Amino acid sequence: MNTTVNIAGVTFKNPVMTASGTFGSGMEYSEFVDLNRLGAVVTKGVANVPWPGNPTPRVAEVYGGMLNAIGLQNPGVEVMIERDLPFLKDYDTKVIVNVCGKSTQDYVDVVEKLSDQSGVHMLEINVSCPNVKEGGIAFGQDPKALFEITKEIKKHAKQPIIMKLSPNVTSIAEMAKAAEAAGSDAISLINTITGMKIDIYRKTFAIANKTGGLSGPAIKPVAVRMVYEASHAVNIPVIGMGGIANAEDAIEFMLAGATGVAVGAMNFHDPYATLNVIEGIERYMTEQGIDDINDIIGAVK
Amino acid sequence: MNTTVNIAGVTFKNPVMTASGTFGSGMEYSEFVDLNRLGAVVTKGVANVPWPGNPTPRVAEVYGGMLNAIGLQNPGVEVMIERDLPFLKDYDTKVIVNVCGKSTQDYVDVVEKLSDQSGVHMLEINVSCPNVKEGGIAFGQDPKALFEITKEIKKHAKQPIIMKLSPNVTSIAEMAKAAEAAGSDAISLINTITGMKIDIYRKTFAIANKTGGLSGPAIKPVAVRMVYEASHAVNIPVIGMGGIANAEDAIEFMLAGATGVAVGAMNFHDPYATLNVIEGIERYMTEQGIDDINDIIGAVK
Amino acid sequence: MAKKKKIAAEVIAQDVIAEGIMDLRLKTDLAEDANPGQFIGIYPKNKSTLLPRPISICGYDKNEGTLRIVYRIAGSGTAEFALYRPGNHVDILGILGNGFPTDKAQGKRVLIIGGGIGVPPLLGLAKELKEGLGENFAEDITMVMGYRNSETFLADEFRNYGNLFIATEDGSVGTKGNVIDACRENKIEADVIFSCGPMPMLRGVAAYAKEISAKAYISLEERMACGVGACLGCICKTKNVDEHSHVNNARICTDGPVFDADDLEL
Amino acid sequence: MAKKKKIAAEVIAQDVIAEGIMDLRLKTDLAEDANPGQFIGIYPKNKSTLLPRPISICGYDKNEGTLRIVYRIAGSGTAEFALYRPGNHVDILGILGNGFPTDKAQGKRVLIIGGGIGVPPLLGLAKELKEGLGENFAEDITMVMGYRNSETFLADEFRNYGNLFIATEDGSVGTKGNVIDACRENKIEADVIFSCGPMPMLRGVAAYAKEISAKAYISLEERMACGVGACLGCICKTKNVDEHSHVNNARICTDGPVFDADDLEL
Ligand SMILES: Cc1cc2nc3c(=O)[nH]c(=O)nc-3n(C[C@H](O)[C@H](O)[C@H](O)COP(=O)(O)OP(=O)(O)OC[C@H]3O[C@@H](n4cnc5c(N)ncnc54)[C@H](O)[C@@H]3O)c2cc1C
Ligand SMILES: Cc1cc2nc3c(=O)[nH]c(=O)nc-3n(C[C@H](O)[C@H](O)[C@H](O)COP(=O)(O)OP(=O)(O)OC[C@H]3O[C@@H](n4cnc5c(N)ncnc54)[C@H](O)[C@@H]3O)c2cc1C
Ligand SMILES: Cc1cc2nc3c(=O)[nH]c(=O)nc-3n(C[C@H](O)[C@H](O)[C@H](O)COP(=O)(O)O)c2cc1C
Ligand SMILES: Cc1cc2nc3c(=O)[nH]c(=O)nc-3n(C[C@H](O)[C@H](O)[C@H](O)COP(=O)(O)O)c2cc1C
Ligand code: FES
Ligand code: FES
Repeated sequence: MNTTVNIAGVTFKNPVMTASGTFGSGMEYSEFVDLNRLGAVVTKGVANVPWPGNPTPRVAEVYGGMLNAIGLQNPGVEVMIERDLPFLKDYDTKVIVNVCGKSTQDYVDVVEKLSDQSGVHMLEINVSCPNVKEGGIAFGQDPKALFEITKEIKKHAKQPIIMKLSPNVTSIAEMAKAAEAAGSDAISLINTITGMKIDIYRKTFAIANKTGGLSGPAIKPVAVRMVYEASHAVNIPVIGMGGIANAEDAIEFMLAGATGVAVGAMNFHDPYATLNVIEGIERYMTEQGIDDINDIIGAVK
Repeated sequence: MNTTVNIAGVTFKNPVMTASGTFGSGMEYSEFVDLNRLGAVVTKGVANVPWPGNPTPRVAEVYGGMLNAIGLQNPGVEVMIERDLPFLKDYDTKVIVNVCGKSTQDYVDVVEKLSDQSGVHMLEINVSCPNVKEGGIAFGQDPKALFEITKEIKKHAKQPIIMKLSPNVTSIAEMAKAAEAAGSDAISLINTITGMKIDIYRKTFAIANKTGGLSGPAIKPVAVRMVYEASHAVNIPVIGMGGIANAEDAIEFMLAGATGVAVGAMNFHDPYATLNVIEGIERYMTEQGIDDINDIIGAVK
Repeated sequence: MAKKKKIAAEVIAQDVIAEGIMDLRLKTDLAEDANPGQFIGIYPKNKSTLLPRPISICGYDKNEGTLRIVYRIAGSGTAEFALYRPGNHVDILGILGNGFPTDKAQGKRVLIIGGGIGVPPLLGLAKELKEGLGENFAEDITMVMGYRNSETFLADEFRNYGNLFIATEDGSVGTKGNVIDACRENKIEADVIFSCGPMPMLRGVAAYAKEISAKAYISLEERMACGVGACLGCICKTKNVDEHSHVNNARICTDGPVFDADDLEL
Repeated sequence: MAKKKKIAAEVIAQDVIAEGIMDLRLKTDLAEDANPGQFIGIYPKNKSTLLPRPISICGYDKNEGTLRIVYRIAGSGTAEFALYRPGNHVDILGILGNGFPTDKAQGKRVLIIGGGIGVPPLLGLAKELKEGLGENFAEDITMVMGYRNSETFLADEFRNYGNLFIATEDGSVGTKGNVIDACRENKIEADVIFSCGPMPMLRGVAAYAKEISAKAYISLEERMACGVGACLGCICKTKNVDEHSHVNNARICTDGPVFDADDLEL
């Protein structure tokens, strides 16, 4: 049985990754999950300097999911290089570093600092975080801005890049095409959908930032649709995510066109979720007589 | 205690309505609900001629909600005038007719045919149905197209109009402003979010149309956020909907800025949902010492 | 007709009657209004699943106020139902649908054909046609039930109401093959056919009815949301323009689930 | 330190100990690793709610392998927990958090201050400081617990471990007012304060600690998603740059919930 997939020249032992921001740098969940089993660890978004993030409350539960407005708190790329990457090097898994910034220069700074890190296999560029005021999502909601920043980053990146797309757009196909046209090696989607929760007794927003990003099973149908639309619009590989809780969900994304899949908020519900997805995919392949996982990618048209 | 609200000069005994397409013409649910109790009955979308709609399966259940691609099956406006409006006339409630079409002329035809119907208090213009190929959503995803069609409909409409907005856009505020600028008397939102479900064992789409509109509690945080953004962008009243299941949900929409609220897919879960919402709002007002429901509209800023 | 309601029903008993097939009895006022071929919607308690599951009425006792349903464990909702024990309560919506037109059976040779999980609703029908209090007694009742294998659930009960033929896919009981094979093998004649089962079987039944010049009334399935005719999710194609919809679509949940096969575009 | 786990625990007993306050005992291997001030995440079975509910450990018996938690019915998750009966199973995540630094109490005059639903974790602490097997015995233990009214849950048990003062909002028991009023009224002195309760109370405690020149260790609450330090949802503001985050934020779920009050921006 072959479960390896290839994304932009990088080979993953299986398609299952962690969604950025839901798995720390891998350290926290290594108490639950043998990281060697994962296709890749995708780290929390990192900027050129430490970011303090947003005020609390930063998270709120909603029906079938959660809102978050962490605001990309991160210790900066230097700490990532000194602490997190060495930790991850001991594992036989691929490492994708998620990069955030407020200006094009911010992104370029991080990308350059990571360029000689052999422990970093790919870079995922987060231009779709709805929780920071400047930069972030602005790049991710306009095809022209996305094209420009992708092009600029691509000039400086040594590793293949994955542009991470926002679902908060009219046409995901257009955004996917812009990323591809500018040279992105792959795309990932979806980031969270902007949402809001109001506490009707306290008459306040449940999240200090007012809005937060919606994730979890609630968004899965939107994510599957967008992965389908995006993967039909471009020829670069797609990494799908949004509400994946189990192998059935992951397979749904792959049938829709995803080459890789990531587990996000459901790690919080089930810290073993990534392992369960990997084992469930193998079971499905056996039951369905599928020898090569690549045969199911985009198989439902 | 005052529960009446005023939308574009029309007075509703309470803010609670039915969401178009989830309550038929009111006849079906009148076995469960005394229609006299409702703020308004909003009817299923009606076109100038009968529409056969999409092939089946047209509905699929998903986590915390459902997908539908009915494709706006309807018996045409003549049947509505001869059968449904007389039925509704016997009730002491307001009637809002939801109008659909494939071209601007289609919409205008329906609006004109309804113009001398005294039993129709408002028209809700559905330019946001994701389930019909032509027309429909195209008008609802581009501010310029929305402006043009709103202007044209406004020329012919005798009753106040409500433009119903699609959530499948980058900026809901921009769409709300376009509707207002073109003279819409109110706006309603959200229509369904385009989604997809794949049956991984049968390797087919769960909905014959491939994509369907997502509704139910799963979409509530997105709907609340959009109602908040839209109501802060315009000065016309907003009717909010998307996953309302109970009074708490309805109040959340009102605190976010909605003057009216509509119960959609949750009628299928609880045929008494509209009544429960009405009674729950009254209880909340008593408990919180709120004399006038209008005091909570947009109260969380 | 009584008004439809959503109410809590009490579980009286539940048994496994074949692999993955459950036999559930509910105490509920709705039993009063039940007729063969009608169905109820059952709401799972699992809060991630909000739609009612349509399940046919297999039997009812109007005096005791009980409904009997027989269902296959097919997914998360039915898997949940299978865990219910006597004393548990469950929300149900009903009574839904039109039911079989038992009046068409009066004095006629009736053939009842069921396949797979389409078998259960026909038991209530057979009973009604044989013992019912109306004047709808059939002249005689022949039944053909199709199963996968030797787990021929409900077969013994059918025998109380007439002559039963069985078809099994694996040939372990009765005719090896499908219900139409069994009809042919036994040269079954009839004036009226009532049937429920998967769509390919129903197409076969409609064709067989033509062959033997019988009227066929068939019960259809489709994905449903509301169950009460409001959402237009559950339509089937009709030959003529439908009176309610004004297009060639009828709602299975309210105009059906039982239709005159001649009216349908199968 | 043992690895964190998500495992099923068995409900041994559950009682109502005040209006809306439940006392739940669980059988679980996690008891082995429990320390006062740590907490577990409890997962509701309701599938629309996916996040674990953080609940402090009120007590534990390492020999019997049991955990005790005392919680207020605050919303849908805790309302569900309140229905559990002996023999039911529930998924829990743990052991989470750092716990109280009991070593700071050695040979010291300890003051334990709790308010409302911050009271329960302090019971396990008092017990450990009085009877624990480590060498962390306090010289003496004074306790001040604040309640809304005469429903002074757990008060009798606190009395086993030292001198207990009570403050109630309605004045029905002890000092009328808050815990700081009670501390003042009774002129309580101490070297070390351990506290848990609502944020305004904790601010008062930190100020009182300054007044009496004591060190204060306080347990904080914040909305959590992961509970294990990965999501950065549950931070509090620190005076200095935090070692892990490299900004002035510490994670309550892993770096806390107990902090040296001097390190915090309250
Ligand atoms: C009128 C009617 C009568 C029926 N009578 C019976 C009966 O007597 N016994 C029996 O075992 N089954 C019957 N079915 C099928 C039964 O409704 C499904 O097996 C059941 O809904 C599956 O629910 P689930 O949650 O277990 O499966 P899931 O696959 O988890 O269900 C997901 C969604 O799909 C719907 N769904 C899944 N399968 C079907 C289906 N075959 N038909 C319609 N909706 C489906 C569910 O209602 C739910 O909304 C009937 C269906 C209809 C339309
Ligand atoms: C470290 C820690 C220890 C705690 N120990 C106890 C205890 O021993 N006894 C006790 O009664 N309560 C304790 N709480 C508070 C308890 O977590 C909440 O009352 C509980 O989560 C409410 O869940 P719910 O589903 O009933 O309420 P809902 O309001 O329905 O919960 C919705 C969401 O908000 C979260 N939430 C709601 N209230 C709080 C809160 N006060 N703090 C953190 N998250 C909250 C829930 O976890 C859930 O994710 C503790 C909180 C923390 C952070
Ligand atoms: C708490 C939290 C933090 C997140 N942080 C990041 C981040 O730093 N960078 C990023 O690109 N996406 C971030 N995301 C988005 C996820 O990677 C993912 O795209 C999204 O949550 C949808 O997947 P899910 O539904 O499986 O969670 C975050 C999501 C959550 C819930
Ligand atoms: C089965 C179904 C049919 C619908 N038909 C229409 C329609 O005809 N016209 C329209 O404007 N919206 C239609 N909608 C959208 C709803 O009116 C509503 O905007 C949406 O479902 C969100 O609300 P909810 O989550 O409460 O269902 C339909 C929704 C459903 C579920
Ligand atoms: S299920 Fe809604 S019309 Fe039949
Ligand atoms: S709850 Fe996730 S870091 Fe604390």
